Amino acid sequence: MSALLEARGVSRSYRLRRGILGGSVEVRAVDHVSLTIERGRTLGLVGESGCGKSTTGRLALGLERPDSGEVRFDGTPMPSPNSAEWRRSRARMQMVFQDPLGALDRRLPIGAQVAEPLEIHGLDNARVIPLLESVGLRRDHAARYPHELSGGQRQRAVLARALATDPAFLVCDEPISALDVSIQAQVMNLLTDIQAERGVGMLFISHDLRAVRQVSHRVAVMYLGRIVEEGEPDAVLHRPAHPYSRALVSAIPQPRRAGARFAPRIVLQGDPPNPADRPSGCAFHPRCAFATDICRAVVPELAPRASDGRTVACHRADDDLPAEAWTTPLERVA
Amino acid sequence: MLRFTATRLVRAAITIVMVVTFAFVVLRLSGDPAQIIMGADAPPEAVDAFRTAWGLDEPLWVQYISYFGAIFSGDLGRSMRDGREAIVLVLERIPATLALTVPALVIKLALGIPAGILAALYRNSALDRAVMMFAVAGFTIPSFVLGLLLVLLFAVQLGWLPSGGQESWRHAILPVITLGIGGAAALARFTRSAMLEVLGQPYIRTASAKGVAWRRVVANHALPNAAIPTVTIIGFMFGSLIAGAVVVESVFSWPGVGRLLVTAVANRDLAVVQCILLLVAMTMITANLVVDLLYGVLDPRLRGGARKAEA
Amino acid sequence: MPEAPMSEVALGAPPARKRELPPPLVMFGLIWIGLMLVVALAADLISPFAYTALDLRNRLSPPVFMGGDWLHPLGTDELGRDVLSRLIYSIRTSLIIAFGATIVGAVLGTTLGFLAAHFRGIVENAVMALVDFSASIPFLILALAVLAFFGNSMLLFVLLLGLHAWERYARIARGLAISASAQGYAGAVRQLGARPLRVYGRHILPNIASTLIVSMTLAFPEVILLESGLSFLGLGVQPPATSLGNMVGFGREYLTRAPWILLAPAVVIVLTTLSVSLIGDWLRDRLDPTLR
Amino acid sequence: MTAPLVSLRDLHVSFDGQPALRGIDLDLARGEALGLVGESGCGKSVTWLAALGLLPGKARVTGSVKLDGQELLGAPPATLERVRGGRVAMIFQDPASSLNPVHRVGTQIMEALALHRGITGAAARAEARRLLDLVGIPDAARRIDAYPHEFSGGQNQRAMIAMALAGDPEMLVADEPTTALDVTIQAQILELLRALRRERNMALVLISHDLGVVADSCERVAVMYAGRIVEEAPVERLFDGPAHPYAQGLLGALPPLDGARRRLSAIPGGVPEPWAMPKGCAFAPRCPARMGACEAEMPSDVPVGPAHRAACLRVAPARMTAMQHA
Repeated sequence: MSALLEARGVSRSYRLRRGILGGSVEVRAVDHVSLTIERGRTLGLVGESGCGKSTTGRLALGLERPDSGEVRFDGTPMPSPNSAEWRRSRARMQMVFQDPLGALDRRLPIGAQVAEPLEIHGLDNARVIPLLESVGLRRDHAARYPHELSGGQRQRAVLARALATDPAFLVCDEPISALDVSIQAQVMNLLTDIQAERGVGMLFISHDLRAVRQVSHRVAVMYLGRIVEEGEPDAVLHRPAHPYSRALVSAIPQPRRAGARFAPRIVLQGDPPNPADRPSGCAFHPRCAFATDICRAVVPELAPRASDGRTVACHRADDDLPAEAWTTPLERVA
Repeated sequence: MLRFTATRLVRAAITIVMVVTFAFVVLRLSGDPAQIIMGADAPPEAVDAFRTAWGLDEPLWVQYISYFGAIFSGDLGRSMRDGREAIVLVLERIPATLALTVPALVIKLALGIPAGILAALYRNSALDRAVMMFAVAGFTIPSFVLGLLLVLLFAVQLGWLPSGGQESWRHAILPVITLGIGGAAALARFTRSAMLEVLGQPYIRTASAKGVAWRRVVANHALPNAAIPTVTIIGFMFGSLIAGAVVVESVFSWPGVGRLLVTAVANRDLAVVQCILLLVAMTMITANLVVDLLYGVLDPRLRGGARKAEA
Repeated sequence: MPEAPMSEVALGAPPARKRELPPPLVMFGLIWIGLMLVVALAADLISPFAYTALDLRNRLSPPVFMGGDWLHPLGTDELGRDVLSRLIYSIRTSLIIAFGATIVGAVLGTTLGFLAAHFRGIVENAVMALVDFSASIPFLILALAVLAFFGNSMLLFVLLLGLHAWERYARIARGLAISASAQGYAGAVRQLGARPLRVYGRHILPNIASTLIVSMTLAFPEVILLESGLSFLGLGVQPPATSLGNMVGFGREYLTRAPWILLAPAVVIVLTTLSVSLIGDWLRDRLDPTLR
Repeated sequence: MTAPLVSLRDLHVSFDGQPALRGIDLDLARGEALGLVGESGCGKSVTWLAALGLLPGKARVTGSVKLDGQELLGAPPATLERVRGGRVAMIFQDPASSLNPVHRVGTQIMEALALHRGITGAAARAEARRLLDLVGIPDAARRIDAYPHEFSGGQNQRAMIAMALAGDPEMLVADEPTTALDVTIQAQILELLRALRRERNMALVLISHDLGVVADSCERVAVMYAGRIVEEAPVERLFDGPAHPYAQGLLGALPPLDGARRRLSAIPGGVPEPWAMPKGCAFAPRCPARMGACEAEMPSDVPVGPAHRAACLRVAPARMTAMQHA
C-alpha cells in the first residue's frame, strides 16, 4: 500500500519583481523537497520564517502546483488547482490555519461554517453538532459568531470544519503559534486525540520544536527551501546531526537549573539569508562553524549518513564536530 | 533612487498615453470628426477635403499614430468658434486662472495644515470640534453656493466688493476666498487624520520612552511621518491649479480656463475641450510625478536600492 | 475524549454596547434624509403645482417669510413658477441621479476589483492602470469633456456620474478580496473546495459590505455636489427637467431681486450633503474603523 | 535588604472603566533580572507602561510607583522625561515599527545621547557607533547611517537595545523583545541582554508570555493572571515547585523536551474578559482545586517560602508545612 502523501523532488519558485523596469528575481521558496506522510502519522516540519515550510504545506495540499517534482496523494497525482477534480479532492484533505479568527468568516455563525464543507461536497449536514462536540465545543456554540468565542474555541471550530468531510490528511500550518500557552496545550492534545480516533495523517508545520516533538512521529528540519535533516523527533532533538538543527535545538529557551550541565549554548551569527540571494553550495555555510571549501561549492544531498543512518544533508555529517567551535557574540562583547 | 525615479517616469508616461488614447477614442466614438470639426452645415466637398487632409480616410491605427504625432508637436486643432488655434486660446487664459488659484492655494496651506495638526494634537477638545465643524461645512457647502452667498453678503448687501469681473485685484478677493475656504477644510480634515494615525504608531511611544519631550516628539517624530500622506493631497491641489476653478470662475464671471471650458462644452467646441483635457491631464500627471518623487525624499522606505541587511 | 468541560464562565458578550441613540447631529441627519426621501417619493402628491405651471400674474413673488402669501409659500420665479413645487421635483431628480450614480459606481468598481483580485496578472494590471488613469484627471474635467463629446441625456448623465469614485470601490474590493484569499476566511473556504461564486458571493461580499456601504455614504454627497455643480453650469440636467443645481444656476440671475429662488435649493443641497456626511462619518466609526 | 530600585504598590489601571491592573505590588532590586509572565491581556505590559507614564490619556492609573524612593505617578513631565531613557529604558515587541521609519538609526540613538548624556556632534556619532558595535551590528561604522527598514528584525531589536543603552540606564524593561523574532535570532538577543546586564549591573524586567524565555534569563519570576500577580518566586523554585494552580497549569502545558511524551495538562477554558471578572479569585472558574471560598473573595498574598509568595487560598497552608519539614 502506498503512503498517504508522497512528495518527490518538489520545487516552487516565485518571481519577485523589482518595480516596472527592474528585472525580476527568482526566489526559490521550496527546492527539491521530498517527504512522505503515512496514514495516521504526523510529520513535523520545523524551520524559521521564510524557510519555505508554509509553501511546502500548500504544495502538499495541492493548493499550488510545483514547478517540478510530483505530489501523489493515496498513490494518485494531485489534480491541478481549481479544477473540478481538485475541488472534489478537497473533501479528503484539509487545512488548519495559524490565525483562527482570520480563517473564519466573521459574518456567519460557527454552525453554518462547519456545515459549509458538507454542503459543498453534497454530504449530510446533520453531522454538525456531533462534530462540534467531538472537538470539545458545545451544541450552543453553533449559533455563536467567531468573535464571541475565545481563541482556543475558534481553533476548535476551524478543526471541526476541517474534519467535517472526514479527511484522511490534514495540514496544520502553525496552528498554535497565535494562541496563549495554556490554549496551545488544549489544541495539541486535541490534535493527538483526533489522530488516535480517526487515523488522520498530518503535516504539522511549526517553528516550535517543543510542540513538534509533542505531536509528531517524524520531524523534518527546513532551511532556506531545503530539508536539511529528517528523523525521529527524539533523535533529532537529542542528537541533532545537521549543524543548523544543533543550533535550533540549542536555541530553545529553557530553565538552567543549578547542577544540570547543559551543552554550551550555540548562538548562530547573523540572520537567515535572503531567499532571493541564496548562498552557493550549502545555503547554511555562511553561518556554519564547520564549513569547508566543499560546503561553499557543492549543495549537499539529503541522504542517510554512514554512522547511524540518520538522514541529513551535510558534507560533514560523518565528522565529529565539537560544539566549542561555535563562537558567540558574547566573546565579542566581552 | 534612480530606479525609483525611472519607475515613476514610466508610470507617468503610460498614463499620458492612456489619456491621449482616451481623447482619441472619445473623439472617434462621438461621431465623424470631420463633420464635427468642420461644423454641421459645412459643404460635403469641404468635409471630404478635410478628411483627406487630416488622414481620416486612412486605417484607424494610422490615424492613431498620426494623432499622437500631431499632439506631441503641439497641434491641437482650431476652435470652431473663431478658427484660432485651440492651444493659443487656452494658454491666453491661464494667467487669469492662476491669479485665482495660486493665492487660494496659499490660503489652503496656511489655514488647513496648522488647523489639522492642532486638531489632532488636542483631540476631542473644543478646538478639535471647531476644526471638524469647519471641515465638514467646507466639504458640504458647494463652491457655487458659497460663492453666491459671499456675493449676496459682500457685494449685494454690504456693497464692499464687486460681484464679478476681472477689472482689479478687488475683484479677485471673493473668488479666492471661495476657493481657499473649501480646500482648507479638506486639507485640515486630511492632515488631522494623518496626524492621528501617526500618533498611534509604536515609534511615537518609543520616542516618549526614551525621554523625548512631547513637543519634540511631535515636531521631530510625528510631523515628518504625517507629512508623507499629506503630500498626496497637496500634490493634487497643485495639479488643480489650472482647472480647479471651473465653477468659481463661472460664478464670478472670471475669464479663466474654467470659463473657457464651460463655454466650449456648451458650444461643443471639441478642439478646445480636447486641448484643455490634455493640458489638465498633463498638469495633474506632472504633479503626481512630483509627489511620487517627493515621497522618495520624505520616506526612505521608498527609495529602494538599499539592500536588506546581509548576514 | 476532549479536555475537561469548557469553562463555565461563558465568555459572554462584551459589555453590551448600550443601544444608545446616535448623537443629535446624526439624528438630525437621519431625519432630514428621511424627509427628503418622503418628498422625493411623494412628489406628485405633495407638490401644490406642476413644476412647469406658470402663474404670470405672480412673477417673482416673495416667500411668506419675506412678505409673500401662502399661495406660493416659497415664492415664485421669473416666470411665476412655484418655487416649492420646483424644489420638490428637483429633490426627486437630484436624489434619483445621486442614488443611481452611487449604485452604478459601487457595482462597477466592486466588480472590477473582484475581477482584478481573482484573475490577478494582466486583468489586475489593466484595472490598476484604469485606476491610475482616473486619478490623473480631475473628475469634473473628465465629465465636462464627455458631455462635450457625447451631448447630454439623463441616462448618460447618471452613468457618467457613476464613474465618479468607481476606483475607490475597486481598490477596496480588490484589496480586501486579496487579503481574504491570501490568509483569511476566503482562502479557507476555497480550499474547502468551494467554487468562486460561493467564495465571492457568500463570503467576501457580505464581509466587505459594511466597508462598501460606508464608502457609498461618503461618496453620495460628492455625487450630489457634482450633479448640482454641473447643472449649475448648465451642463447637467437640462430644462424643462429641473434639479437642485439647475435651480441655483437659473436663480443666480435674480440674485439681487429674488434671492429666494436660489436660497431654497441651496439650503436643501447643503443640508442634504451635510446630513449624508454626518451619517457616513458615524457609520464609518461604528462599522469600519479601518477606513479613514 | 537594601532599598529596592523600583517598587510598585497597589498599582491599578483601568481603561474606560474596565480594569486592566487590579493591584500590583512588586519590588525590583538593583541589578536584578525579573521575569514577568502571563498570557495576553493579563496586564504585564500595561504595568510598566503605567509605571513610566506611557499609557494614553484615557487610562486611569492609581497607586504608587517609586524609583529610588521618588514617586513617579503624577510626577511633572520634566521629571518623567529624565527618568525615561535615562534611568529606566524600554524596548518593545515589534522592533521594526518601534523605530521611526524616516530617521536614520544612528540619529535616533544620538537623540537619546543628547538628551541624557549631553553628548552631541562627532562625539555622539562616535558613541552611537560604539553602541551599535557593542550590540553586535556588523559593520557599525557604515550601518549607523542606515534606516530601520534596511535592518532585519533582529538587527532592529539590537538597534533598539543600543538606543536603550544610550542613556546608561539602571534598569531596562524589555517588553516581549523576542516574540516577533525567529528562534535563532531570539537566542542571539537573549544572549546579548544577558551579557549586557552582567557587564553593566543593569536591572532587567523581561516581559514575556514564554516561560522558557523568562527562565532562561531571569533570577526571579512573577506570574500574572487577569491584572494581578498570582505568584512570585525565584526561577528555580517556580519551576521545581509552583504553588499557584495557574503557575502549575502553565508549566504543565509546556511540552517537555525529553523523557516520555505525556499528555499535556492543559488549563481548560480561557481568560476572563475584563467586563466579566469573577468576584473572587479570577482563576477560580478554570481551577481544578477551587473551593467555595475561592469564588467569594479575592485571595491575598501568602508567603510560601523565602522570596516566594502566591495568591491562593488553597495551597498556602499545605506548602508552609511542607516548608517546615524541609
